[in-house]
Amino acid sequence: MQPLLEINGLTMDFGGLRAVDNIDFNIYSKEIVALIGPNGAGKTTFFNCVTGMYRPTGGDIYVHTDRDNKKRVNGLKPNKVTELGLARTFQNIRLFKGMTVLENVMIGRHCRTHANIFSALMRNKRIIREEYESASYSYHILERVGLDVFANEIAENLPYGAQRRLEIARALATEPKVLLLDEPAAGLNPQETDNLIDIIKMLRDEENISVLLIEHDMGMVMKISERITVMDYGKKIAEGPPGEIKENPDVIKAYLGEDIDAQA
Amino acid sequence: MFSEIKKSLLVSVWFMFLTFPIMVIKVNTIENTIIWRWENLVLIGLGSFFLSFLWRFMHNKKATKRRQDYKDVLSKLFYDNLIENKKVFIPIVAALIIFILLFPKMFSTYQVTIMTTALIYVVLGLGLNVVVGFAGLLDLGYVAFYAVGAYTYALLNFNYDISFWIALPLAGILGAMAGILLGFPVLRLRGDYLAIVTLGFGEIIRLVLENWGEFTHGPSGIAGIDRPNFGFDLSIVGSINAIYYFVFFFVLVTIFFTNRLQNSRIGRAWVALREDEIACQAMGVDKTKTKLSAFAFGATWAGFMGAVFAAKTTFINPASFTFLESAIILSIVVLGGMGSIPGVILGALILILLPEYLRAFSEYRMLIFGGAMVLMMVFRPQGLIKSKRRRYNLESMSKKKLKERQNAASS
Amino acid sequence: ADTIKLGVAGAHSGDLASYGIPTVRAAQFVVDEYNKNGGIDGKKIELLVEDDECKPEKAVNAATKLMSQGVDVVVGHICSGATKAALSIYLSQMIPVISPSATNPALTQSGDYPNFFRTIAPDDAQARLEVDFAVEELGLKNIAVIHDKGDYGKGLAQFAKKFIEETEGVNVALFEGVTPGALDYSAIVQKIKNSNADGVIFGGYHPEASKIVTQMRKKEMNIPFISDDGVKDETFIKVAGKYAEGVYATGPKDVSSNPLAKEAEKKHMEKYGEQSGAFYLNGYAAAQAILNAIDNADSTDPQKVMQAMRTNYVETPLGKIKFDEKGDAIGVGFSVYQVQNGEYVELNY
Amino acid sequence: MEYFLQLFFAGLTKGSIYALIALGYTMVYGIIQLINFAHGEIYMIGAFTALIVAGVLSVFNLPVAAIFVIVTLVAILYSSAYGYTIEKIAYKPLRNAPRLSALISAIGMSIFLQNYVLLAQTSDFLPFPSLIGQFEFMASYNHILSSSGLVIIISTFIAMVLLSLYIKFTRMGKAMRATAQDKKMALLLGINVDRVISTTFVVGSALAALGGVLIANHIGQINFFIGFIAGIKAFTAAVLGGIGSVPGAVLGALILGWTESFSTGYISSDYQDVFAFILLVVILIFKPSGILGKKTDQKV
Amino acid sequence: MLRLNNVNTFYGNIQALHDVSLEVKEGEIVALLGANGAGKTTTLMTISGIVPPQTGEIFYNKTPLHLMKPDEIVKLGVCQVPEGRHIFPHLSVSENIDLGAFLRRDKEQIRKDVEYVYDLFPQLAVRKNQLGETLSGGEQQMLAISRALLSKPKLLLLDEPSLGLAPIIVRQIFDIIKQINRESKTTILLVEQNANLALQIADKGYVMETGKIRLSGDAKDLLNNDDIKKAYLGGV
Ligand SMILES: Nc1ncnc2c1ncn2[C@@H]1O[C@H](COP(=O)(O)OP(=O)(O)OP(=O)(O)O)[C@@H](O)[C@H]1O
Ligand SMILES: Nc1ncnc2c1ncn2[C@@H]1O[C@H](COP(=O)(O)OP(=O)(O)OP(=O)(O)O)[C@@H](O)[C@H]1O
Ligand SMILES: [Mg+2]
Ligand SMILES: [Mg+2]
Repeated sequence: MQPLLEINGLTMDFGGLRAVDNIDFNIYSKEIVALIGPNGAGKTTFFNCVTGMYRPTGGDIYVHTDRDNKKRVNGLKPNKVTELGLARTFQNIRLFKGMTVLENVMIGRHCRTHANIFSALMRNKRIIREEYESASYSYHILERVGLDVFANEIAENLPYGAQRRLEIARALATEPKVLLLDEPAAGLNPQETDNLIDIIKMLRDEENISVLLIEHDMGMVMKISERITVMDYGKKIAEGPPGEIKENPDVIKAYLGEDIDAQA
Repeated sequence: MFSEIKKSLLVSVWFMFLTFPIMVIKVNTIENTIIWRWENLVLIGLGSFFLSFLWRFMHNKKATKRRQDYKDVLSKLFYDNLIENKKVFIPIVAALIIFILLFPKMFSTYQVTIMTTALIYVVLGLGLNVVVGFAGLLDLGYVAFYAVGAYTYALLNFNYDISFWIALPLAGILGAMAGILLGFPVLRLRGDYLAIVTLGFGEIIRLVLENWGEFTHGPSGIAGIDRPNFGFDLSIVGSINAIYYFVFFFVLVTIFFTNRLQNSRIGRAWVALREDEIACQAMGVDKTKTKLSAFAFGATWAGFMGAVFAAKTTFINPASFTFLESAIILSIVVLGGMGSIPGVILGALILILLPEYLRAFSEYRMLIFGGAMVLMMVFRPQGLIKSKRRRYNLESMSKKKLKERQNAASS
Repeated sequence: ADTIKLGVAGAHSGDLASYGIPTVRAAQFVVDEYNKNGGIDGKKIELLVEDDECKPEKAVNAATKLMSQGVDVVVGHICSGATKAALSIYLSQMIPVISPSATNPALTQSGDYPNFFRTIAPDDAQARLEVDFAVEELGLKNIAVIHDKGDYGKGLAQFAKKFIEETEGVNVALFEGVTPGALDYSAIVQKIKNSNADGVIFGGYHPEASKIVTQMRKKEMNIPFISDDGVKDETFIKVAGKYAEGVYATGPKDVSSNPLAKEAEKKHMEKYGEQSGAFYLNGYAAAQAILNAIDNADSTDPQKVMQAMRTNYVETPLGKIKFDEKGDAIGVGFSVYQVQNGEYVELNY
Repeated sequence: MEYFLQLFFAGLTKGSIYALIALGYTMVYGIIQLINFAHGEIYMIGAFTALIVAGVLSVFNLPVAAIFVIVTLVAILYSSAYGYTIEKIAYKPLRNAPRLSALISAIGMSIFLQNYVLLAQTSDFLPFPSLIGQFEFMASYNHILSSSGLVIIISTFIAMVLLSLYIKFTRMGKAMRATAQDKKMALLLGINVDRVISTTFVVGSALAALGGVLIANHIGQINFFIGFIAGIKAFTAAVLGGIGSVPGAVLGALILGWTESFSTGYISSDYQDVFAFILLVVILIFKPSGILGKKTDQKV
Repeated sequence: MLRLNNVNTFYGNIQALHDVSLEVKEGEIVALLGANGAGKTTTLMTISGIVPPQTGEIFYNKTPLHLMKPDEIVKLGVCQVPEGRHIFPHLSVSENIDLGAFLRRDKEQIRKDVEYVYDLFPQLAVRKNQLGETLSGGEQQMLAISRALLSKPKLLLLDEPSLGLAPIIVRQIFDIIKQINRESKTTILLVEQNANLALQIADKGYVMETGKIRLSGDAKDLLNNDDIKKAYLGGV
């Protein structure tokens, strides 16, 4: 089967520091994959390379646009990558704080709409329709993630957990094929985390979106992911289903510690 | 009470010390004479003593205002009503428009002239507001585009006798092109680095105008620029009034356009870019295009107004396009309330009319103006009117509610 | 109206304030004098002062304001640019305008502004004098022409350059502008030196001139330095001190022996405790000339006043003057001065 | 070659002047991210105070060196006092406000101070007495570098070194760096942030005053408007070098001085500032945070 | 040792704390739990004087903290490791640590204390000269705690020390918290999302909800409280 996202030998150096070291990675349709590893292992950097935030120093990243076509996305600008169907959230929440919740999501629609300055000034029928569709599409996404009640609130006034979900909603508005979530459960309490798990599963089942997530909450990772990739010092040290990873001595040594169940 | 007096006394002593050399002593280093103006010391002492009470009173008021939230909510409601309640808002705007239309009939030509100047700055303020207020790009060289517009008309008129109406769109286009020209190199820059480069750009334009004598007539400027021809012969007063109406019309157009853009795909992208550049790109917004469009759109208005300015004064030289001018336009935006269209309008009216009405204070005029700028910022740091985001009507968009309605209808 | 309204407009704030304020003071003295003596034909004179910061758009505002207040005549504006802009307004009612300091030749020579007069010579006349003096009297062959990029200075320098180029056997060694207000001019001074110029003609005002001269002299460059009316100012000598010695400057004929000038200076010293500043006497003369014209015309009717300006001589601190058809003052002769022992001394040239 | 040297030292002198003002700019910017447009006016007030004090002292027949020392100290005292007061009035109330508000407040303050001095003193240029004589050992180099120029260059260098040491090693210096990077955390560590910011203004203003005295002495004249252009140039220099960095401010100022002097000398002084600003743009395109500036790349 | 009486705190017009009262006794570890936005961080900021309370009183021993400025409060020995670590990005690790001792003058003792924290976190000793911003999240957290320890707090306020850390480090950090509490007799007020772990090491716990204290009690009791289990410990 064709992967949606195909990564070969991805490498990223910062000066002397090799933050991502020769990583191979594929993600397929309707998959939920977790990326875990100690702090500073290079997980976020991996995301940044894939989404065009950084220009990788080595390796190839391909996005499969349809059955036979794949496009190399190394060094493409982030907005181009997003147009190709990869959308992400950020480890430290980066919302458009002064805008309303709905507007935040509508920014996600930017790359799927077309109005330019002139047509916006003229505001003809087509533009009015586009505006309306973009607003209602965004609103439906808010309904899906349960934020519709906040639609007209200013984003920074939202509770923290809602802000996390808003980041996801915003990414969804770009109609991604693969959603990359960087520590979506950080700072959430267990109830909120469960809620988040339901949303992610719903996205996969109903919207056919594949999800790649970085997370330190092992409870969540084990519950949700079909496959786990473990990084340490920029390298991939293990890959496999949750049950296997939990027992992997390397992973236990580098990351999990001895009795993981006590925490989860 | 006693401690208040003590505080004020301290302030008073401090200011007497502070202003002592400059206010009291005047020396003549050639003739070696010294004049002591002790009366000034007394003035400063008394002045600062009493003003310090006022200062603290105002600060306390500012602080308590923050505290008494319920009161704030009330005033907020009132303000919201004003803007959002069409019943109140429309009559106010209508009254305002009638007032503005009748303005030349009611006041002297001088009032009309300065009002025209103020309205020109309203447009400039709204244009810069797009760059600074919406897109968050700190532009300290906005006056450059204004100069480009002004010289476009002046030179075309001077050299080829081209009429205002043909030159006006050209001025706008050239302004936009200058905006793009500036935009390209500075796209990578952030915050205050952008500020200094735009400042430099403004200076470069002015210096070129000053030094390239063969083309721009250098510092002596271009005189005898034609006033716009409105299709019928006008006296000077008539022509001043006509320009006034034209500029007012332009203000309306600008408000209409910026307001439209503010809540469009591009306008949202501008604001998002201001809020978080990185997230914005990750959401699929093309940073380069969006920034350039903000620069170009903002610059267009400056270009238009430049041409109007040249037509209005009939004479231009580089002295009108100094950094201070950019600073004033920026102040209009910030003082009015960044991103807020009514705020910017108010800011322009205050900052441009204030020095004119302060003429009564003659030499103290600019002193008061500078002081007023500081005080306005200190006591209204968010600007006069805070910008508001658009609220959407959600009812019509909700699928859930639609379904409920359908269910209700079918059952 | 029951008063005669005299407008005074010019830069009274901002960086050029020092050129505008002395004229306000001068006009005040003249008006006080008239009013003390009962005004003109029983009418008191009212002074209306408007600041234009030397900016064209502010000048238009100031002019419109003066017109709205029913001004009869105007002394001003200070800078040529601002004056041109303001004239477009005054022209509509032919308000007579007399500037103490706007030297742009076109103001009178273009014929566009029939209501304009001035008590200062236009740039080309001064430039002519400077160049003739430099070539004939000093025998210079290779002259550096420097200016301050300003309206006045650059205009003058351009005329000087043109006149030098028209003269056989004399070259322009260097033609450059300096940025006014810059902290330090040593680079341009070195460049003058490097150009092997045997003399400098500077167009501009005294602050830059004194900085340049000081640095030239400190670098032991003792070639002649010739400048203009903007430099022929007491402040120049005060500021440049010993380095001012030997500097030439053109300016209106020496009037220091003129009792009216003495009197005007004395008044200033008494009231402000310091010597007067730039264009003080020109302002004084301008105010006198225009009020005298009203007096002679027995009317504030512009045409009559302008006619009176052109026909009647008036005694001013600058001497006995009237105005030619174009509006330039007749009788404001020009001389070359040299700083000798801390004073400007008129040369017999 | 001699011409080159002359231009080199002309640029060095000018650059050093810019540097003295730029240091204060960069310090204030570093700590509260404010482009303090009133900083040029502090420099102007320093020069004016010096002039006034020198005028008063001239009555007493003191040796020139003594006058110079007293004048400098009083100018520093007063400029610092102004810097301190301005911060309290115009910037402190705006500490939690949008950054542009403080910028506008600074512009207003700058206009206010200019007109304050204009009204209280005079609009005219005033001659500044020569307080530094010609050094004898400099006599034979005078055509290349004047004595007052030498004093400026040396003072700038000393000021830069002392300031760097102060920031690096003293308690207050450490507190300044901490405050600059994270005000909230500085508070939580027991640093009195208000006092640190005040101190920064005082030190920056003192440097500006020193610049004011030296420059006025070098050029020999002052008026109320000298702060404006000096301020803009110093700001440019500070940004060029990487705003917030002490050696950066000096380096930026020197580069600016040299650009101006060499472009005047070898091309034309008409476009000297145009070259300076073009250089600025070019450098910032390749080094978006200035020559010695900290990378501002945010970690995503 | 620390007592809050009916504290009300506002951000502008938004009231973040409603009549919050709590008590921390000397030598205790007290856990402060609650959902996002419940006001835990605000409570700590109010104690530290960064966001002073509008009404209500805060006493540290007998000293009224609500009347004091942040730097004075730190001088009394009340230190906070704020949410988000707040490492000085352009200072080296050792400079960051030194700043913890900003108010202290006892050079000798400071040196010993620095050694102590390097013992506690050997990773930091290795990275002494590295800039703060280049550390990984976990290292930054260790640095933040070290810095607070250097100010010799009598009362340490910790805000979500486990946020975003790898499981193995979370445990390490909790061990260290216990250790400092026991060895240097530092009283600790601990804000945590990870309620389970927090209550395991705490003596007492408070649970906040929308700016109010909703529950309080012995840590053991809370651990077994069904409501708490459901809301904060993730299922039953
Ligand atoms: N822009 C950058 N410049 C220099 N070094 C960087 C940069 N971004 C990341 N690094 C370094 O690369 C390494 C990997 O960082 P990264 O943020 O990818 O870690 P992570 O796996 O996401 O860790 P965590 O779980 O703590 O978020 C770290 O050592 C970090 O300091
Ligand atoms: N600076 C601020 N301005 C305005 N409101 C704020 C500010 N900081 C926090 N709030 C609001 O105060 C309330 C309490 O926030 P606080 O940060 O104390 O919660 P918390 O319990 O620490 O939550 P978390 O688990 O997310 O850290 C929230 O509603 C929050 O939105
Ligand atoms: Mg990460
Ligand atoms: Mg918190």
